Amino acid sequence: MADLSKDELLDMYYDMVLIRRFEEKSEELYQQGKIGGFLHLYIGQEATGVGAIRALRPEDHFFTAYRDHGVAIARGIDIKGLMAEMLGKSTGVSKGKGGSMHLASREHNFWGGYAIVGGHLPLAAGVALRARYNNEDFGVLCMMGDGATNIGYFHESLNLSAVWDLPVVWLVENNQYGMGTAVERASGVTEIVKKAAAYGMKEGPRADGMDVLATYDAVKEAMEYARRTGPVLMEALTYRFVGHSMGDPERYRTKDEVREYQEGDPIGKFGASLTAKRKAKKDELVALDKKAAEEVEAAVRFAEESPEPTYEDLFRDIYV
Amino acid sequence: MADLSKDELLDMYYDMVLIRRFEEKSEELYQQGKIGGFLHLYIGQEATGVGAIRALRPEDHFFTAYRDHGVAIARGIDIKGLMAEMLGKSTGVSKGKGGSMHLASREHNFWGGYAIVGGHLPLAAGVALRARYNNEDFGVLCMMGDGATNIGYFHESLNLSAVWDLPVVWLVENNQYGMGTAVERASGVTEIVKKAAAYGMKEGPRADGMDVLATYDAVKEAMEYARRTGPVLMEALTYRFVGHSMGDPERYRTKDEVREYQEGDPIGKFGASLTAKRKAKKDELVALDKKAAEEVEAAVRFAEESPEPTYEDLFRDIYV
Amino acid sequence: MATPAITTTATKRMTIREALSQALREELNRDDRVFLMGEEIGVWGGTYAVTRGFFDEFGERRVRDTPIAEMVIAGAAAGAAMAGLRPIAEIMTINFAFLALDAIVNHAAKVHYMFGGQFSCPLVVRTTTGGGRQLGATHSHSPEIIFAHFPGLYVCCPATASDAYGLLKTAIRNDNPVLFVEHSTLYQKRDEVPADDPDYTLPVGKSNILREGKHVTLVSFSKGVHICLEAAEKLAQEGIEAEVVDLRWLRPLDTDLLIESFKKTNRMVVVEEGHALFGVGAEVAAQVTEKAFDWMDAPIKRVTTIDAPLPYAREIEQMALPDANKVIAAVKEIL
Amino acid sequence: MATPAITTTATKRMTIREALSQALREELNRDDRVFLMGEEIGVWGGTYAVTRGFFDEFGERRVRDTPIAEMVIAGAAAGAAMAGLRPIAEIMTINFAFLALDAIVNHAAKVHYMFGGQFSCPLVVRTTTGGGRQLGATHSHSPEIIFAHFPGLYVCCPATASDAYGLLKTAIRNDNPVLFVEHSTLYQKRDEVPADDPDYTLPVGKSNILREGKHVTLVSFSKGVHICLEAAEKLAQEGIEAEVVDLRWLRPLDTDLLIESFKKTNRMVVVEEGHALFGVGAEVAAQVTEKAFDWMDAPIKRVTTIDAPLPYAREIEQMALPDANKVIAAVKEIL
Ligand SMILES: Cc1ncc(C[n+]2csc(CCOP(=O)(O)OP(=O)(O)O)c2C)c(N)n1
Ligand SMILES: Cc1ncc(C[n+]2csc(CCOP(=O)(O)OP(=O)(O)O)c2C)c(N)n1
Ligand SMILES: [Mg+2]
Ligand SMILES: [Mg+2]
Repeated sequence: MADLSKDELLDMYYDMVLIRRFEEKSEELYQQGKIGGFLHLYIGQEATGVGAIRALRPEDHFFTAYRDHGVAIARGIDIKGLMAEMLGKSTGVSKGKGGSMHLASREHNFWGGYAIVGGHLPLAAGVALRARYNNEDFGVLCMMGDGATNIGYFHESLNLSAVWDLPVVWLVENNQYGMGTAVERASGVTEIVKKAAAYGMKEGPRADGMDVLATYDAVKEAMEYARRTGPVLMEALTYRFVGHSMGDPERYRTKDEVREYQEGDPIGKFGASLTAKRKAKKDELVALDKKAAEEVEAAVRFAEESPEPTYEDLFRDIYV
Repeated sequence: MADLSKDELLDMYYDMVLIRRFEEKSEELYQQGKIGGFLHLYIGQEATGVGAIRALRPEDHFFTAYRDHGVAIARGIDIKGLMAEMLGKSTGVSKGKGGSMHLASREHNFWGGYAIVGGHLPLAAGVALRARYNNEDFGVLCMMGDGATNIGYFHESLNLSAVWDLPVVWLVENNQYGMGTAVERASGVTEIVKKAAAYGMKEGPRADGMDVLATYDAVKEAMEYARRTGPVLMEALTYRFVGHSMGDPERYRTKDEVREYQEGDPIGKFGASLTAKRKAKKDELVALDKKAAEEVEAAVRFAEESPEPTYEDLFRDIYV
Repeated sequence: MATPAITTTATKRMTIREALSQALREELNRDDRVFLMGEEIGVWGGTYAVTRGFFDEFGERRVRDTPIAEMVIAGAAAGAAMAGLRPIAEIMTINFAFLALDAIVNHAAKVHYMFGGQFSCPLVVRTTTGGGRQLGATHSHSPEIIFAHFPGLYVCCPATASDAYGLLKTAIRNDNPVLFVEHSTLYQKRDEVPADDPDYTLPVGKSNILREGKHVTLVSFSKGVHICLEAAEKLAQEGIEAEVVDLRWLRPLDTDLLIESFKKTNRMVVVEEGHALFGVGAEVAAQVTEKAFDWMDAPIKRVTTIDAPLPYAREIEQMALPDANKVIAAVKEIL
Repeated sequence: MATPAITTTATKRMTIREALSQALREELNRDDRVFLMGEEIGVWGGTYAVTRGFFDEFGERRVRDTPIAEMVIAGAAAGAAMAGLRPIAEIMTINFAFLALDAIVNHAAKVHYMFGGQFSCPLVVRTTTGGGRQLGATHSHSPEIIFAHFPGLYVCCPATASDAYGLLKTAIRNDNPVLFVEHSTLYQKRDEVPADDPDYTLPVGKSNILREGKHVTLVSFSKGVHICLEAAEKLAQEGIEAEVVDLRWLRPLDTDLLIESFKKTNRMVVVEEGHALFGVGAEVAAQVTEKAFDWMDAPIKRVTTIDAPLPYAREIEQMALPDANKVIAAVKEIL
């Protein structure tokens, strides 16, 4: 099982469960009107986020889009600050100004959550440029959805990264739909890694994004290549079990299709393989499950009890 | 020699010579201050424009960038109206409002001359959409420079054309530089046709853009494919013998490099092959040369004698 | 009242969403050249459900889902318009139209002029604007002025269902490019829409008086109009009669009615959801000072979104936006 | 006079181009985090020759030619700035910055706020503006206001060589994103530039009085300042003394000096090369009416580019632009 210790494996399992509980709770809080705006859940995609993030070193940098709770948790950001952010509290990681789509934590080299499709790709290239400029040994993992690969930002950013040999892994979380548009209805090529050819860029693998260890291995290798040599375009093939965001009528896919994927639930699968390979006992996993639920409850309490930002905060941090 | 009659071949030769004379004259008029703005000459690239345009049917449509005089001439637009446009006269094809970068002629399905790099690509896709929408049998030839293939517009337009099977030939006039930036300094891939892979699009040939008949054949085949099936990305490998625009310091290439290409002058080469293959006698070609010079002189006279647009014209044609 | 009297025609009470759907449906049925393209307008049914059911009704030839690619959505629609079709491109929100600024302003709005009138571009770009939905800094802009600044384009911002209906038809039938800006929090607003005239249109660039009054003129467009109407209602209870002018269009910007009104009231508050700097209030104030200087009894006041990005947190976001109380306060400052 | 008195330091007469080059060179030498990226700034030497020789002098690490890709030029520079470098991105002309609007306004200008102050973005985007060079409708915009509308960004528009020098240094050393807008027809303008203080900077958001006068206040920025100075010169011959205020920055927009001036002159003309609608003149007029209403003897006049795209033909293009005669005519209308 990759190069991971038992503790690390259990950590990863825990992260996946924690994400799942966090997301379920978020949905509930959204329905109660406590979370506002758009809410994009990570349910179903946990293996991708946890596997990918785990492949990073602390000094590596990370960017993603608005579907950012899962990866923020995987990066080890305290879920208290995350939940507070979702509730728009001043104790939130972004002081309540960013919300669900704009989670970030500077100390974790976690540059956020960005809600303009493709808008974070140039930023990621820019951070990666620092590594080359200062001859520093870090890489940047930049995640995006399949839908984001059709926008101009994608083209310009990948090309620049190729021309300048920037240490970026461009990881496409291919969950098969951009909102309600299936990949083949939006992209001339459905194997998204083929787009690497347009940049003379290394074509990375199409990892099984429902398998946390497969994703881990693939991203780790890609990051090593990126740090040393230059950019890689890779995919993680995954699926979201829930709507694009709250209130998605889901006319674009059948219940059967969703059910089929749910049967390959990445958490269940990983848990089963951990017990099968004797890396964990069943009750260890059950205990982790319980712990995750408790941690989420505590985070919600923290968030609910936290103060809201004030009128004065509106005018803070506009300029340095 | 392709499927062309002697008359057609001589026509093409004439067009190439006419372009050369037109451009030389334009340079002169620019230095006299009679032409203003930016002036991008087509000298060296004549074979590409003439070969490509000749491959179109009258009902096909055409778009290009600001380096547009040569193709406008090849499309059969009267050079009087073109020269008048360059001089900013109200008899110009665009009534003096467009200038050298914005030549167009609706009756020739020649949609212009566009000066924002890549900006015309979506427009070309839109015109091509009409063919599919109305089930009409025409194609669109959209030319652009090598430098334009790195901008977001390129990506979004090519992808949409692929997803919608639009009848467009995307023809990259690869003259090896975008202003002073060599292809390999600006693009992750130097064989630009490789970018087709990102769209699952037909990868067309890299035609010899210094050979008018090779270009003609290649574009003709591509257009047939496009009309019938869908978009093609192809290149014409060419070279501009002069600066990017007036006042180019040309620090980015050596005089030797330019000289070497000039030795393969497309007009001289085509003329020689016409005589060698007994399609034309030397003095026929000399006569055409003389005729072209006279036509250009007449156009300049027409332009110089034409009235300028007036203050009132400033407010015309802002809205329909 | 400057509105064409719609009392002579039968009307039906409907929401702005319904009015827009109906206008689109009728125009699609009327003219085969009309088609829709944009993100999630087809299978999904439109993110604001304006085109719900259209995909089944009109098919994928007329209702075209696109990739996430705003530059080519606007640009290809412009090209199709130049070629004689009548595209209605949807940019999901005006925030994403930043990416289409060049296609809209430098291409759609310029081709007619730049080529000496040879081409026209009968394009409609529909989009939604507005803050107040906890979407954060990048998703809450009301930047209509950055489009309306440029000649060659029309910018229309309806505030009511009947206007949405008539103005959308106007936009579709007009031969110029029109940016048609709907407000994302108004779709459920209801009023009486002409029900028996599928050719009902409204003139380009004509503002409208929605409420008469003699003490102060309130000027706005889009959602701001409803804020003004609410403020006027409350002011009336204190005996202050506010006239409410709906600009309807930011380009052409019709200041005739509001100046006429100002000459009567001598006082004005302009309300907008954009930021103040270089906003609609600024332009209106400048025109009024220039054209009705002698009628000015007090400076013209502006009520706008504060000069800060919009935050996520609910309460403070609301504080950042214009509302009726702020309008009332501004009125009282100049009365 | 509000300018820091530069008479105490040694000065050298140089062009705006030279002043900008010198500021860039000094900042590159001072701070290794500073670097340049953009189209044709390296091997070519800069399309306006501001960076001529830099590629040889500083090498390709510090002077980075880019593909033609404005979205990523601005966006990657913003990312590098967030990561602690001090990039100066060049967008060849502000027309092409339409393509970078989202990167600049939605990203560079918002990251600090949106993430609660965790990141900063010390980015300078240099670009050129202005018409009058027969480049046609798409290449002749002066659309500074569409950037300056948005909080989170600074917009600086120098008019003189000494300002270009000091303000560019200010912009580079400031920790916020700055759009630094040079005028493409002013590069050869000369004046006295501080020559012995490599730390010479000017304050953010402070306007400047360039000529004193008591009859009318002329307000402008960038090239308009020179139009105003020319007009003032001619007016002086007729005994009309015009005060000339250079805004220098459109955001923050400093109206203190001009309002002070207005309280003295009671008359004002605002001059800009952009279109009038939602322009700088509108904003200035609105602020003056609001803050100095009691000092208004006449409406504030605006001299702008006409409300049409700019054409290619030389003569009519010139007619479309503001000039000293138009300013003089406007002054006479309100005197
Ligand atoms: C530029 C832009 N256009 C449109 C949107 C609206 N939008 C938000 S998410 C989304 C779909 C993105 O799909 P994908 O990239 O596959 O990511 P996923 O949601 O599947 O994770 C769209 C169209 C946006 N936020 N930004
Ligand atoms: C969006 C945009 N960015 C930059 C420019 C400035 N510019 C004009 S031509 C040019 C080079 C284009 O090179 P290429 O596409 O290879 O065409 P070529 O001139 O070689 O025919 C550049 C950078 C522009 N016009 N538009
Ligand atoms: Mg997706
Ligand atoms: Mg080229």
